[in-house]
Formats: sequence, C-alpha cells, structure tokens
Amino acid sequence: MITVAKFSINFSQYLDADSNLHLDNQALTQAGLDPARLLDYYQAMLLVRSYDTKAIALQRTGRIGTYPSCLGQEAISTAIGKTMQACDVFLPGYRDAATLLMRGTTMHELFLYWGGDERGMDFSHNKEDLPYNVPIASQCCHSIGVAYAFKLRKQPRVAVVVCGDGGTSEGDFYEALNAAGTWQLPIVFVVINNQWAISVPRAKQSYCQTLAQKGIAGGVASEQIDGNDTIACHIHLQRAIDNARKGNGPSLIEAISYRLGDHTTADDASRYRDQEELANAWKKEPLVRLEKYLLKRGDLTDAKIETFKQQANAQVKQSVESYLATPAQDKSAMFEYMYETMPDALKEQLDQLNQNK
Amino acid sequence: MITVAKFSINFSQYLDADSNLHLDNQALTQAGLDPARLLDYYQAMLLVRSYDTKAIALQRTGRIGTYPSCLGQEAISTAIGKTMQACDVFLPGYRDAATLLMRGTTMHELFLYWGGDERGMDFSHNKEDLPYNVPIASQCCHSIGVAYAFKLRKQPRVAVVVCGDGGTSEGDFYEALNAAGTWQLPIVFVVINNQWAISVPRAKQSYCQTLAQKGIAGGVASEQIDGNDTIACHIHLQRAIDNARKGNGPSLIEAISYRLGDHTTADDASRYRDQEELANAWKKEPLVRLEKYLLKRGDLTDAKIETFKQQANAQVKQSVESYLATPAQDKSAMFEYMYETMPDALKEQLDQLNQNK
Amino acid sequence: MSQYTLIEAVNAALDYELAADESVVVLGEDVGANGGVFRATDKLQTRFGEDRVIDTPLAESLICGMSIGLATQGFKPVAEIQFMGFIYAAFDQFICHASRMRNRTRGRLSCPMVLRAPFGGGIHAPEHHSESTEAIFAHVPGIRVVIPSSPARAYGLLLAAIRDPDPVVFLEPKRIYRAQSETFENNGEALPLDVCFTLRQGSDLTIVSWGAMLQETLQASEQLAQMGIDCEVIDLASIKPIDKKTILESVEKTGRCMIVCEAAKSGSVASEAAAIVAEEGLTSLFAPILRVTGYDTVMPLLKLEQHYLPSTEKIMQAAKRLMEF
Amino acid sequence: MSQYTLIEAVNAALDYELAADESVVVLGEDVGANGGVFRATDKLQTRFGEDRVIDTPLAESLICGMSIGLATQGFKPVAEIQFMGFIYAAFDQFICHASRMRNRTRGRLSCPMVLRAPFGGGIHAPEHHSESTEAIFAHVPGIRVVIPSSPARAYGLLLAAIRDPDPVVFLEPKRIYRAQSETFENNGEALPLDVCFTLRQGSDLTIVSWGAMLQETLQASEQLAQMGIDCEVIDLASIKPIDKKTILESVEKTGRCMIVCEAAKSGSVASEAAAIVAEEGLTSLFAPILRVTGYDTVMPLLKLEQHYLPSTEKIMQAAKRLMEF
Ligand SMILES: Cc1ncc(C[n+]2csc(CCOP(=O)(O)OP(=O)(O)O)c2C)c(N)n1
Ligand SMILES: Cc1ncc(C[n+]2csc(CCOP(=O)(O)OP(=O)(O)O)c2C)c(N)n1
Ligand SMILES: [Mg+2]
Ligand SMILES: [Mg+2]
Repeated sequence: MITVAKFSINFSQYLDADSNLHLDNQALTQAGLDPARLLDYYQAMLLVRSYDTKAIALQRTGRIGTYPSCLGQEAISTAIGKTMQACDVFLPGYRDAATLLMRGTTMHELFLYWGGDERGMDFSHNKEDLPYNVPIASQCCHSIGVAYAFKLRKQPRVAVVVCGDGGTSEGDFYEALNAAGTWQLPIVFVVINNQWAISVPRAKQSYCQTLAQKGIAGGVASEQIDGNDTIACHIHLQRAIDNARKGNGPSLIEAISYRLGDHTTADDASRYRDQEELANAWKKEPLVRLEKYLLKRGDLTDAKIETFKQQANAQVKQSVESYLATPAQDKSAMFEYMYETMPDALKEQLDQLNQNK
Repeated sequence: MITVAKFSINFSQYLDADSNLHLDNQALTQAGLDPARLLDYYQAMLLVRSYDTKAIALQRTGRIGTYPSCLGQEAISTAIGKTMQACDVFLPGYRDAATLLMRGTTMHELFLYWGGDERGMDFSHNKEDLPYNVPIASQCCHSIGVAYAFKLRKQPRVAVVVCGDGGTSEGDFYEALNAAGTWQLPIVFVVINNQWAISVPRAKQSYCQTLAQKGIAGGVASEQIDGNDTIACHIHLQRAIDNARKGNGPSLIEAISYRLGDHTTADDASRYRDQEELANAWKKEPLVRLEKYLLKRGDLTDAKIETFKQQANAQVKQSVESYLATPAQDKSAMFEYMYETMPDALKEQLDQLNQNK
Repeated sequence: MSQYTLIEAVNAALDYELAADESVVVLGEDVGANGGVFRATDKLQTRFGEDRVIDTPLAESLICGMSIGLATQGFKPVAEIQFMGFIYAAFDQFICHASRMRNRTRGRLSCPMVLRAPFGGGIHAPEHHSESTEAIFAHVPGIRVVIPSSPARAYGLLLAAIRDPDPVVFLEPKRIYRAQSETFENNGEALPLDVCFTLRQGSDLTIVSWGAMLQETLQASEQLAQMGIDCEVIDLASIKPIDKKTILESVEKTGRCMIVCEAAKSGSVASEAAAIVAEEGLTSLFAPILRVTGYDTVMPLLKLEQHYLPSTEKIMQAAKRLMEF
Repeated sequence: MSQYTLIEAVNAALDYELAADESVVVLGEDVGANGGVFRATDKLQTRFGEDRVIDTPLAESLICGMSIGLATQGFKPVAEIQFMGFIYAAFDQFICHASRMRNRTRGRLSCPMVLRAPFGGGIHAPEHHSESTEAIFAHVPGIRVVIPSSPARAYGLLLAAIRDPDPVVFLEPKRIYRAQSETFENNGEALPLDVCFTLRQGSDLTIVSWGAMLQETLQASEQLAQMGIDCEVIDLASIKPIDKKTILESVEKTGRCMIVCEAAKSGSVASEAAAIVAEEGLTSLFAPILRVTGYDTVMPLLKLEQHYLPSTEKIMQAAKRLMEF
C-alpha cells in the first residue's frame, strides 16, 4: 500500500466574531485594505442591508413577489463584487443581490425583477453578467462556457460563480467543478455555506466535514474561509481571482456564513430552526463585526454611522420610488423576446393576445 | 489559517505485473485465498474470456448486436461477483458480464440480451440484481434506493455498483456518492478505470490525480487498487463489502485496469489509441498474471490449463447453442410488460399490431 | 367526515397510506420538519419517523433515481419534486429507468413509484415556479400521469397512484391548493385511474380540461348555460393513458369539442386530445376542435402572468365561436 | 459539386462553418480524435484544433450548460449529444436556460447554440440508442427543432441552425446517415428554417412526415400512385415552429391528411400536426386525420424493432382506409 495523493483543507479567518483582528497591519495594507477601503466595504454592506430590509417590506405590502433575503451574507457577497473587475463575468444564484449591486446592477433593476418584471434582468451596466439563476447550481455549468470563452480568446478575464450549501449536492455543481479542472479554466467557485437549504441543515446535506473538499473531486484548489469576515473574504477572493486571471486555474472557496432570515418571504424558518442557533449566529454577523472593528480603530464614529445609514436609506428610497413609478410592460412583451425574429406561428398568437381571443 | 480536514488516497497491489506476490502467505490464507480459491478465480476468468471472445465472434457474424467486450477487466469484475453474497444486490453498467456470470446470470441470458431480446434481463437466479445499465452512471442513484431499503429493513445486505472512469464525470455519480455518505448506506462503489471512455483518455476526463479522491466529495472512504491484480481485488472488495455489511458505511474503490479491446464492436480504437500503449497494457493483464503466479507456485500446470480452457469453451459453446435455438418472442411481447395490467389504450394498439394495421 | 382543501387532501392521502402500508416512504427536499414548502407532508415525519419521511440532499436526479432503487426492492416511494420547474433534472431517470424497469426485465423488477410535483401558474411565484409541462411526461410510454382538480379527487387519485404497481407522475394544481374545501371521509378509498370524470353534463359542446383550469372552465360553462349554451365538462384527470371512450362518446353527443389547458399550446396534451378526436371522432363534429391554452412563450414573471393563463372570458369566446360556426 | 451521404453532409456543414466563422465551436463526447461515433465530426479537430473541436468530459448537462455559457459570450456552440437517448440529462439546462436566456434578459443575452443528436431506430442498436423523442423538445417555447431528411437538406438546414440567433435542436435521422448520396456544392448556402418542404405533389391525400420515415412515406406514395392514389408528401423539417400554412394549403387541396412518424403515438409531433389541421383545416377534410406512428411502448430491443417502426405497408393501408372513408 502506498499513498498516491494527499489533500488538506485550510480555514482562514482574520477578523474574528469579537472584532479582533489576527493579521498585522502590513498584511492588511498589502491586501489593499486601507481604512478608506474598509469604510467603503462598510458603507456597501449598510446599503445592502437597507435594500434588503426594504425589499422584505415591499413584499409584505404586495409591491414585489417572493423575495430571498441576503441578511447575514453581506460580507462575502459584497467582497465578490468588489474583488472582481468590470471585465469579469459574474454568475449569481438568486440570493446575490449584494454582489450584483457592487457589479453595477441598479436597485431599480432588482426591484423590477422581484416585482415580476423581466426588465430587471436587462442590466444596464454589468451587461455580460448572467441573470439571477433559480434552478439551483445550474449556473455552475454556464460558468464553464463563459470561462472557456475567455481562455479561447486569450482574455485575462475571470468567471465567478456562486452557489449555496444545498447547491453543492446537485450534479451540475460537480460536473462543472470537474470540467473547470480539466481545462484549467479561470473560474472561482464560491460556495456560500449559510448552513441551511430551506429547512435542510448543512449536516444533512452531506457527510463531508467541509464543503470545500468537494473541490478535490475536480482537482480544483479548495479552501474554507469565514464568510462573515470581510477581511478574509476580500483577501482570499482577491487571491483566487488573481490566480485565475494569471492562468493558474480554477479554485473553490467555501465561505462559512449564516442565513439570518427566512429562506424567502414565503418561508417560516421557525418551523424547523432552533431559536438559540439563530441567536448565536447573530453574534457572528458581518456588518456589526466590521463596524465594531472600525469604531475601535477610530476610523468610524457613531455620527458617521448615522450619516452613512441615512445616505443608504435615501438611496434605497429613491430606487423604490423609481421602481414604483415604472409603467408595466405591455402584455405583448411576453412575445417580444422569445426569438430574435418572431416566427409566424408566434405572430398569430400575439394577435390573439392583443384581440383577447 | 488552520487545517480543518486532511485526506489521503492509498494504492494497493499485491500481485504485480510480473506475477510476484508482495504479501505473506499468512495474509493470503487469512483473506481466504488458498490455492483452491485462486484456481477457482483463474477458471472463472478463463470462462469469462472465452465467453467474451465468443460474443465478439457472434456479433461479427450477425448473431448478436453491438457488444462491449470486457477483455482485460476480468480480475476486478469476477472479484466483485465472488466477494458479494447472494443476498446482496449488484448494479452493473454494460461491461460487467463477468460479475453477472459470477452472480448467477446465465450466458444464455447474456447472449439473449445482446442479441436484442429483453428476456436476457429476466435473470433466473440473481433475481434482485439490477439489469444492465446503459445510460452512464445513472445506476449509481439506484444503488442509493436499494441500499436505503436494506438499511430501513435492517437487513445485513450490501449494494455494489459499478461505473467507468468516464462515468465519474456524470452528475449522477456524484449525487449518489454524496447521498451514500449522508445516510451512511451499505454501498460499495467500484470505479473500473480502464483508462478510456470510448476515445477520451482518463487524463482528459478529469484533472484529478486519482478517481478515488472523488469519494472525498461525498465523505466516502476511498482507495485505489490494481484492478488487474486478482488478489488485491479480492481482499479490498471483501473488506469494503464486509464493512458496509457491518454498518460502517459506504466506500469507493477505484480499480486501475485497461480496456484491451475496442469500446464495443461498433468502435475502432485504432483511430484514437496508441498501439504502444496497448502493447504495454497487455503486459499487465490479469489472467496471464494469475496464471503465471499459479504456475510458479505449482498449483497450475500446462495440462490443467488446457483442460480448464476446454471446459470453459465447452460451456460457452453449449450456451451459444441454447441461445441460437431460442425461439424469438412474439412481436406482442413489446406490449406485455409496459404495465402490470394493460390499459385499454394499449390493448387497442396491440390489436393494431396483431392486425398489421 | 372532514373538510379538506386540496393540499390537505394530499396530506391526508399520504398520511393514510403511510399508516396502512409500511412499504410506502415519502422523500424529497424539505418534506421533513418543514412539511414541504406547501405543507403537503406536514406532520408526516413526526408521525412516521425520519427513516420513512426522508429529507434528501438537494438533488432531483438522485430523488428520482433513489426512488427507482427503492421500488425495485418492493418499496412504494412517493417522491416530491418541490416545483414542476425543477423536475427536468429527474426526467432522465424517469424516462430511462422508472418507465422501463418492468419492460426491460420482463416483469422481474418493476417501479411502483409516485413522483409528485405542484404545477401551474397564477400564484405570483418566481421564475420556474409556474410550469405546466405535463405534455413532456405524457409522451413517455410505460407511465401514468395523473392530475386532480378537487380535494376529493386529489385524495382518491393519489391513493390510487401510490397503490398502482407502475410509475405515476402526480401533478398537483397549486393554484387551487387552498381554493376550496370539500367534505369527504378519510377512509382510504381510492378513485380509478385511466378514466375521465364528467363534471357537468351538456349537449352542445364538450370541453375537456384538467387541474386548475377546470375552475375557469366550469365558470365559463355556468355563464354559457345562461346564454343557452349547454357545455359538457370533462376532467381528463388521467393525462396518460387517456380515457378516449368518455371523450369520444361526449363529442358524439355534442358535436363540438374544445380543450382547455394552461400549458404552452404546441405539443401540449390539448393537442393530443384534439388529435384523438380528429382521428376517431371526426364524423361527429360540426365545428373545428379548438385548443384554448397558454401561448408558446415562456410563462412571464408575475406582472404579466394573468395575461398568459386562459381566462373564463377566453373560454366563453371560444365556445361562442364554436356554436356560431 | 460532390457527393455526400447525410452524415457526410453534416460533416461538410460543420467544416464549412468552422472555417467561415471563428465563433463556431464544436463540443461533445468523442467529437475529437474519434470524429464522433458516427463520424459527424471526422477530421474537424485536426483541422480546427483541440480548442475549437472539444472533447468534453462525459456529462450531458455540462455539455448543454457549457454551450449556454459560451453562447452568452457570443460563441456559436454546436454541441453533440452522442445519441438522443442520452439527451435527457441535458434537457434541464436546455429548457430552463437555453430557451429562456433571451427572454429573461429582454434580449441582453441570447443563446445561439445548436444541440445535435442522432435519433431514431432501425439500426439494430442497443437499448436507449433508438429514441425518437422530438416531441419533448417541440413543446418548449423559445427554441427551434429541426430534422433533415436528405443529405442536401441536412447540409442546408444545419448551416441555418448554426447561424440562427436562437437555440436549435438538430436531430439527425441516423437510420439514413448512409442510406443514399446526393450531389451538391459545398458553398455554404443555408436552407430556410420554419418552413416545410413539399417533396411530392399530389391531389388525393396529404402525408406529413419527417426524418427517416420519409423513406417509407415516399415509397408508399410511389406504390399508391400506381394504384391511382396521388399523395402529396410534406417533409415537416421544422418540427418547431411548424409551418402551418404549407400543411393547411395542402390539406385544403387534398381533403385528407395523414401524419407519419416513428415516435410513440401519444403526445407525439404527429398529434400536434393533427391538432393544427383539426383546428384550422377541419372544413377541408373528407376523412379523419390518421396518425401512423410508433406504439406507446418502449422501443423494443433489436429483435423486435422492425415491428415497432411504421412500415411502407402500414402507411399504404392507412392511405387506402382514408380513400375509402
Ligand atoms: C433545481 C432546484 N431544485 C429545487 C429548488 C427549490 N429551492 C429553492 S432554494 C432551495 C434551497 C437552496 O439552498 P442553498 O443552495 O443552500 O442556497 P440558499 O437558499 O441557502 O442560499 C431549494 C430547494 C430550486 N430552486 N432549484
Ligand atoms: C449518459 C450517457 N451518455 C453517453 C453514452 C454513450 N457512451 C456509451 S459508453 C461511453 C463511454 C463510457 O466510458 P466509461 O465510463 O469509462 O466506461 P467504459 O466504456 O470504459 O467501460 C459513452 C460516452 C451513454 N451510454 N450514456
Ligand atoms: Mg444555504
Ligand atoms: Mg472507461
């Protein structure tokens, strides 16, 4: 018996749950995380939380449809958006509003989409990003094509694709990992492990000690980070993305986080989730963690926090107004984008729709 | 950064390609591999090879349809059959004639099936084994249900499922591995890595150093063995099956072998495969390896070999005759097993068939 | 006797059969503690244990493939796919194996499984949550496809599906999960498969429909009756195999036929029903066979979905066109 | 001008378009050194390199999903699924994404991909290698389904499919891959999509068919002609969307309609074609619309497969029944 292969999975955390930093200042600066940058992260996360709170409120009052909150996942999700370059392509799930906002998708667009209007996915800025993806993990296979395109055209671009802990059980997740390895594609897979797939806890999803180790099955470099630690998220994503861009192949990052809200507004997590677990998770959440750290360092003050919050709320308010003021698409819109050129068979049906037949 | 998980993949070989045994006699005996048992293996492999040769000949003369040869894989395939108990359930691919023969499927049945007659899958002995499975790796998911049934009924039974190196790229392979881990089911996954998936070599199928490591993604104990070494196959399968039976959970064995023939009789491997590689592979094949070892030990003689071969050929010949003498099913057979009770809609179509309408 | 909504009827049937037959197991995503996202499996895990009411990993091909394995071992798995829009990953296992196990083993093994999924639009759900692709299954030989349209039929047909020795796709019209209550006894009595239910007798026009669209169909029929148009309404119920006899006899009587469903028109089950009548009932017809269906477009997001679904109005107009033909 | 069999025509079209348009890539299992199990991609990898003629890992969902990703980046992927029987694992990606990318992004992204697969029975292949499940795709909004029936049409339609800005499923009738040769120029000229081809003019009876079954249909028509029955034979070619106009005009002329295909009858494309005629051409009809199809059974293994496939004889009998009606 000889050992023919060895693997290990590392876990990284720099800013712990009590807002103590386990990293020297030099490393922080080297990673580009000067105070301004961290404040920028903080503001972004505030904005996301304000947006998210508003979205839930809009759903409760019937102004948008079912909505999946990203409460608690702001660190990893903003970090993905901020470490990617504009030329890169993002492939979201459905809980990745934060990343999309960083990528340039407007809140207006997001409200439109969750309000039941396809125009929300016609991103005005990040035009090559894939739209929200609802069938779990299927986006992972798309990332293979996107990254293959980059490689074939010799473009220094990276595809970043996100899925959840539940998503790692899908065949598509694995088929993509394996293909990413085979062709050594410029992809970063981010598994946001928020501990729950609707009502199914992480432990029932897989017997694996870590979800990161699933990358081993595709020969993909894999690691685990604290996904509620903005600093770890930034540093490790940046590294993975840089590596992919340099042609060093794909990687997988399991970001440990927690879904602080219900699965969606249609869900009631109290049916299956322990209150105590939830209370504990709140102690580790990313926004307050960074806030406390910045307060401690003196880079943030209570007054500044107040101003930032007001700014964030104002921006959200404006987007809500522009969303609510948007005239609905004409009913014929459902025909318009079925094909580039509408076939006769569809024209006839469109006529019927218009004539209410 | 801390290391949160560590893994290694081991490779085991006892009888090397030059027929030297790297195992003491005591261990061999402990494993139940006394001379009689090894001779039994040898005879089984002879029979399989004779069957396989005949099947190709029958295809060439139009007496059966496309046929996938198992040439070169006799060691691992017979070992699976011989280490399983009658109460266990086997889930084959399409290249696993050797295992099915060990399980009790008759050659007559196999010829029927490859000859294009469904009755070949109505196994008269191993009645709970799954039939041949053509859509690659889909049988892996069936094994979850079979093993779940054993567990739920608290039966000390094991499911053994086989797929190829190519099959490990399919989502179903992974979904099953993951589920086997989750429920700690009594399953042994055997990946017969014969280095080729039709024309695609192992290296292009995955960037993994080993296929065994794919088990890590499901939290399944995994190892690699020399699949052309009858002794390693027997010992490691026996161990994995015993473990599963004892309730110690699933495992995965990657058996390194080589497809010495074309993919099927419809394939021409010379289009894509190096002659030299093939010639080298022949030097490692399992039957002659065991033969030489047994000759060296004096448990086998040239005369005995001759007798065994004649016996094997005679048995094959008899099966061919019984196969060729089998009257075809009536054309109505295609309707008979669609439902337990034929719905009216089908009865009408059956009438049409019978009236040639 | 108790009152049941359609979803409660599903729950009652599962509960009844889990208690009555220990070879029945329920599996799927969130069917356990959560009781299913629509509560179809509410309280079943508490009552029957984690081993028989199984939360699976998030993997649809696995769910179907595992059910097949269980079925070959004599279990009767009732698998839930959370929404029909996520059933496609299970389709491969279903068509390649569930539907063929009996056939390819000449009856040695079989596949008495049920694949349940809520289907259809009109609940303002997100993308992929409003699919009506029953036609895809209706083309697969060797299976049954069953769609209930009321609580009592959901109860009786689901029991029948579970007890059926062959694979059944059981599609639940989620738009009417809670639309109305019906009183019946939870006594384990199944309804027959392979037959239609005639919900309304009529002499002028046969309307065939199934699932939630029967609401609009029946409403239209009432209104049409007031205008002197007497519709016969048939609940297809067994989408596969189709009970041709009932349909053809009705058309023979009425001379007119319309099929109503919410799926995209082309290649729908409405087309199959129309083809049957055109092949075997043509001489009874006074008028063309109309299909009142969804459009050949993607089901739009919620803002426009009501324009996609056939309305009572649209059914009435079609009926008038047929009468005036 | 050269001679091409159908499979050679496919190869020529791929070769032409790979040379003409560098955004075209070919991918699938064994499409590289092996040139595909039927040689559709023979020599393409040598000519265009491993990067553009890509052997993928053995994973159909990946093949389709990857093509979608490539397409969103402006590539025109032509993906091969080795046999239609293995296409189901790719169906989820196709229906959930390929067919909807343009719609859900309001045209920001699109999916100009082709999914090629050999289909149909009659070549004495193993289980799952003889599928004709085009109906499943024909129900999916937002896509095209195209089936050629001769070398020249394979060439022209495949070029059109690759150039089409929307997703196309291109199904190749493998039974006639090498049945006959046709002479045409490899000049990159595409044929139109969305239209039928009338292969034979006739006045008594319209027969609609596609793919390999046109062989039997044309043979039957020749023999029927000698008996004084004059068939018009329409090659449907575009299975989705269907060119209704050509069919309806023909039926208006002949007054009789038969559809021939080898798929299982229920829910087949034959049913869709029949439904169209029953809805919009009923008044022209002198006789029922007959579907001559495969049975609602699993395609049997090779010993019985000839009994499954519609024969020339069966088509002739149906034609006579229609004429005598
Ligand atoms: C293929 C598929 N199956 C089922 C669903 C229904 N569903 C929506 S979200 C979800 C759980 C996802 O969990 P996870 O991947 O952990 O992501 P999270 O919601 O926690 O972000 C399920 C089962 C779906 N959207 N797609
Ligand atoms: C789902 C599926 N895709 C494609 C095929 C066609 N096919 C048959 S065998 C084969 C290669 C299989 O390779 P491997 O898994 O290594 O098994 P081997 O044939 O080498 O035993 C392919 C692609 C299939 N049978 N099933
Ligand atoms: Mg989760
Ligand atoms: Mg192989």
